[in-house]
Amino acid sequence: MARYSPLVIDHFDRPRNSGRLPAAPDVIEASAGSVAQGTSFHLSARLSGESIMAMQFEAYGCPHCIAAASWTTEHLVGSPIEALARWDWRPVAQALEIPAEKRGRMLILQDAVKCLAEIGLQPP
Amino acid sequence: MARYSPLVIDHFDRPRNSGRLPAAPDVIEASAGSVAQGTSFHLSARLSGESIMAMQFEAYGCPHCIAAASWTTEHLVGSPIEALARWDWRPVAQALEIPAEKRGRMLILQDAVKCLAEIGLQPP
Amino acid sequence: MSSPIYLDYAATTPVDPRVADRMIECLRPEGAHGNPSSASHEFGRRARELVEKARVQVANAIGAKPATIVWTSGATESDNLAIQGVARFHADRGRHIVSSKTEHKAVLDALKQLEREGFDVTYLRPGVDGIVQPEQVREALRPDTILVSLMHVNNETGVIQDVGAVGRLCRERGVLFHCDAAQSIGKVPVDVEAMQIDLLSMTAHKAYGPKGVGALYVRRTPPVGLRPILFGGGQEFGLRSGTLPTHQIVGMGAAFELAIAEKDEDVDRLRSLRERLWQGIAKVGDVEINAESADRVSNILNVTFHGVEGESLQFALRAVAVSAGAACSSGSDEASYVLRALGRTDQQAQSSLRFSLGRFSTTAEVETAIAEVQREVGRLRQIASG
Amino acid sequence: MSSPIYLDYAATTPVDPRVADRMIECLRPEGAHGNPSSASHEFGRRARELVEKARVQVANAIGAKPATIVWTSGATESDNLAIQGVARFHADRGRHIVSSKTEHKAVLDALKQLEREGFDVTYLRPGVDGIVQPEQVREALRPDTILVSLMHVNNETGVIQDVGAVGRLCRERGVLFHCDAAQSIGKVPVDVEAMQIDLLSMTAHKAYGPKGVGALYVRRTPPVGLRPILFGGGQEFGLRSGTLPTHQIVGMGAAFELAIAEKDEDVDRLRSLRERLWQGIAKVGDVEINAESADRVSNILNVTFHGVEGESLQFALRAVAVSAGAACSSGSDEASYVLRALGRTDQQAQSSLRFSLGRFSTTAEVETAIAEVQREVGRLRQIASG
Ligand SMILES: Cc1ncc(COP(=O)(O)O)c(C=O)c1O
Ligand SMILES: Cc1ncc(COP(=O)(O)O)c(C=O)c1O
Repeated sequence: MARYSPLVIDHFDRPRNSGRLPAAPDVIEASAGSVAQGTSFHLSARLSGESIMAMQFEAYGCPHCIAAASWTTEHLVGSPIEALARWDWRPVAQALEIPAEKRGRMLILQDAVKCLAEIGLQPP
Repeated sequence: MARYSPLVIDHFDRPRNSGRLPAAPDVIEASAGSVAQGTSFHLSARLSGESIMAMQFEAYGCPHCIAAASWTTEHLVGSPIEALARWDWRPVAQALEIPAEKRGRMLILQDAVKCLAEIGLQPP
Repeated sequence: MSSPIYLDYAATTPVDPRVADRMIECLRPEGAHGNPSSASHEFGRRARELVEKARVQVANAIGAKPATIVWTSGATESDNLAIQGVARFHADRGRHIVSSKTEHKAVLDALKQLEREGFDVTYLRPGVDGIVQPEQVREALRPDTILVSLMHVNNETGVIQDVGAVGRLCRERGVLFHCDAAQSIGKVPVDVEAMQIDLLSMTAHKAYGPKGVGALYVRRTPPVGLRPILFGGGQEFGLRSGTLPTHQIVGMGAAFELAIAEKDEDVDRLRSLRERLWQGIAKVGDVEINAESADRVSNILNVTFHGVEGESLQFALRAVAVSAGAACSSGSDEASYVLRALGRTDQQAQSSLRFSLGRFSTTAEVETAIAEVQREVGRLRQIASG
Repeated sequence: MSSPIYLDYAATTPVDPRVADRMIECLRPEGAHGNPSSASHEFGRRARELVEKARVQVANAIGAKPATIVWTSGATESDNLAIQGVARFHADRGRHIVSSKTEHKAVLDALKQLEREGFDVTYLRPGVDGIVQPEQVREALRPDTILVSLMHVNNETGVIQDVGAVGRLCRERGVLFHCDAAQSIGKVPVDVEAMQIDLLSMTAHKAYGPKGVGALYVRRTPPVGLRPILFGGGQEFGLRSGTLPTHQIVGMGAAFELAIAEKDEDVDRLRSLRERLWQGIAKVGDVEINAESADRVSNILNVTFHGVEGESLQFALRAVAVSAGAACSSGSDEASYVLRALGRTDQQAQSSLRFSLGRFSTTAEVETAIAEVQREVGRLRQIASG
């Protein structure tokens, strides 16, 4: 088993924003990956104006995946919606010291965020 | 190294009749084997009438050889000279529990005794 | 965090303190420090006596004569000596070997090496219960089959093979039979005569003895032809050269004697502990015992947790020292080939844990383990799907 | 009879109490009982840390990087792994090997096995001083030579070979160089870089560590191609499978660290003790040191006693535990092939004894040994020729 950075352990043990926001007109959702693949994410976000007011995640995956999803929601809440489009896996991988062999899983998370961005940035 | 029977150890540690009788008209001697072979015996005996009055041995060889020579002299002293001719390796091998692989060495001792017998039983 | 609860006895056991005491006697300055091969002096002979006493203890544990026991460095070496040894010795009689997909790596990788050298190996696939049917073995035998290698107790699932039936079959057909019994001693009866086993691998460290010492039973009458792996001083009837490690051998002997003496008691106690553990785990729902329907040793419980990713499961349960498969160097990322051979998908195999109990496991530990499993599995499922 | 005086340190040493303490810590219930390959939990990781610390200690003892150290069950296995491993891996580059007549059986018998498989081995004969000249090695090299195997310190005579010169030569010619250094650690400096050694065999039990654990140094850059002997879990970079025996490895690490730290002191003390022993023995007359003119380790004294039969000599001196040659299973009946290679006759070889001193030898013991030798040699000569 890979060793985990303290930040991974912290997010794994006490994930921020775990769950799914109840469906609502101002709530958008997106998912990527599958259980069969070993990694899947579901993201939901409540938007208000240009900003992300709240965000929740569901994750089936390794501790790095859970921690990465948790860290990501924590950092995106309060940001403008465009932050979703600019998001990529690099900062989270760096912050959490995610090993290279887990890059593929981070790309799944990136897919979910990008998908959320597309929905959120759609002209209403 | 082979283990040794208590009787071998006793004769090895306290050999009876070790040495060589000084040459004299009533002393006969015989030897067999060689240092190069790893085993050699020298036997000397003082005869008086039909009897062996004294006997000494020199032995270069393993503990079984030294013990066998010692045991043999002890048993032959006081015997009639013919006992030399009747001597063979079996009783000593049995008494001392000499292992089969040492039989060749016992035959060298037997040669020495037989040789002594021939000299001792020669018509004067 | 306090020390985790050790439930990985199938990976290795602590040394029983009674065994450790015997080993420590040897390691002390006044102990038997001679080389058991130094027959010319006291020190050597004293060490040799201890080695021979242990040989009797190990032989007794499997119903064999002492002269059939060859000391090795563990079951990995025993497996390799048996398999490579038979193959290389009997290569001109035939080059076909029968084994199974759920053997330990020490068997599988030795066989792979032989395949690279031109041997032909049939790997039988067990049923979902983990059992290789003797009938499968019979069907796999060919005129050029020289060896059947089948383990007794599987290290991941605890499944007990009917090696007696396989032994009988092999004996009838004149094929040598090797059995890896690394996980058997003290758990199930082993009798090389009754089971008609020609070669049997053992190791001390799965039975409360030290790591780094094992033995191979090698039938003597008629002799099994075996080419050594380690050449040299000619120790162990010429089958395994190398200075004999007195303290290690003494430890193995003592451990096996205890394992046999306390087997029934240990087995009963562990069976009920395991049942308690399972009842607790089962409460989280959507869990399955692997190879549930087979006869299994009483201390192993291999559970698939559906809907929970494997690596997270293992890390979440770090207060409980369990493992996902064999303790090998490859790490736990790969899904267990044993569970896959039983029909599990990669995901299912990865979401499985082997809980293995042992002589020092307590009810309190089992209760703590249950609480951890219930909380963490619940939590991870919650994270996965709200 | 009180316990004999142990002067057979070259056969095996007692475990240093400081080393035993470290091992015992591992063997106790609270010790690091996990499987070093169980990377998924605390117990495994703690054991792994101890194993890696010992790897550094052993590497430091020979001037190597830790990743070059492969744990084995002893020098017999290390020798076999090196020799069989290189031969089988490089067989298509060539099948010629150069070694010497005075190697340990673990080397000679591994080579004999390779000869049976079609390899060609040149066994160099040392001079009467026991030294194989580098020039002899150079002359023996052929285009198809893949390996030179030459020991560092001879276990019977204590002769130190100039392995640095041989290493240089081999490196120049692109031939792999294996060196059996089982008797070297703590006695002579070993530096695999300076000596240009590719493979180096070590064992713990000649240096106050436990029996049953050793190591093979395997050069990493450029890598030495090596086919494993034991296949399985893939431990030790895939070169040597099998559960790592933590307590044994910890013992070897501690022993090697001590051996290096105390080398100079030990060597000086033993040299003067040996000189005292020799002065006493020499008084019986008609005795000779074997390989007297060569550079020898300070703790070994191999003496031929002319005019005294070997087996009787040994038994007469049973209050002194010495040996006539290597501690192997063949018993001491055969004359030492090492001494015969040095030009001794069978008789002379058989009438030779190896006195080997060690860390716990005392002046009083040496004095007693001298008294025994003087009395018993005199007595046996008396029995032999009045
Ligand atoms: C079934 C089985 N065979 C072989 C082995 C290897 O034995 P060792 O660890 O003694 O090398 C093990 C355990 O590691 C095992 O469980
Ligand atoms: C030079 C030499 N090589 C190899 C060995 C074999 O080592 P081990 O006893 O660790 O198998 C020994 C000692 O027995 C030795 O002295």
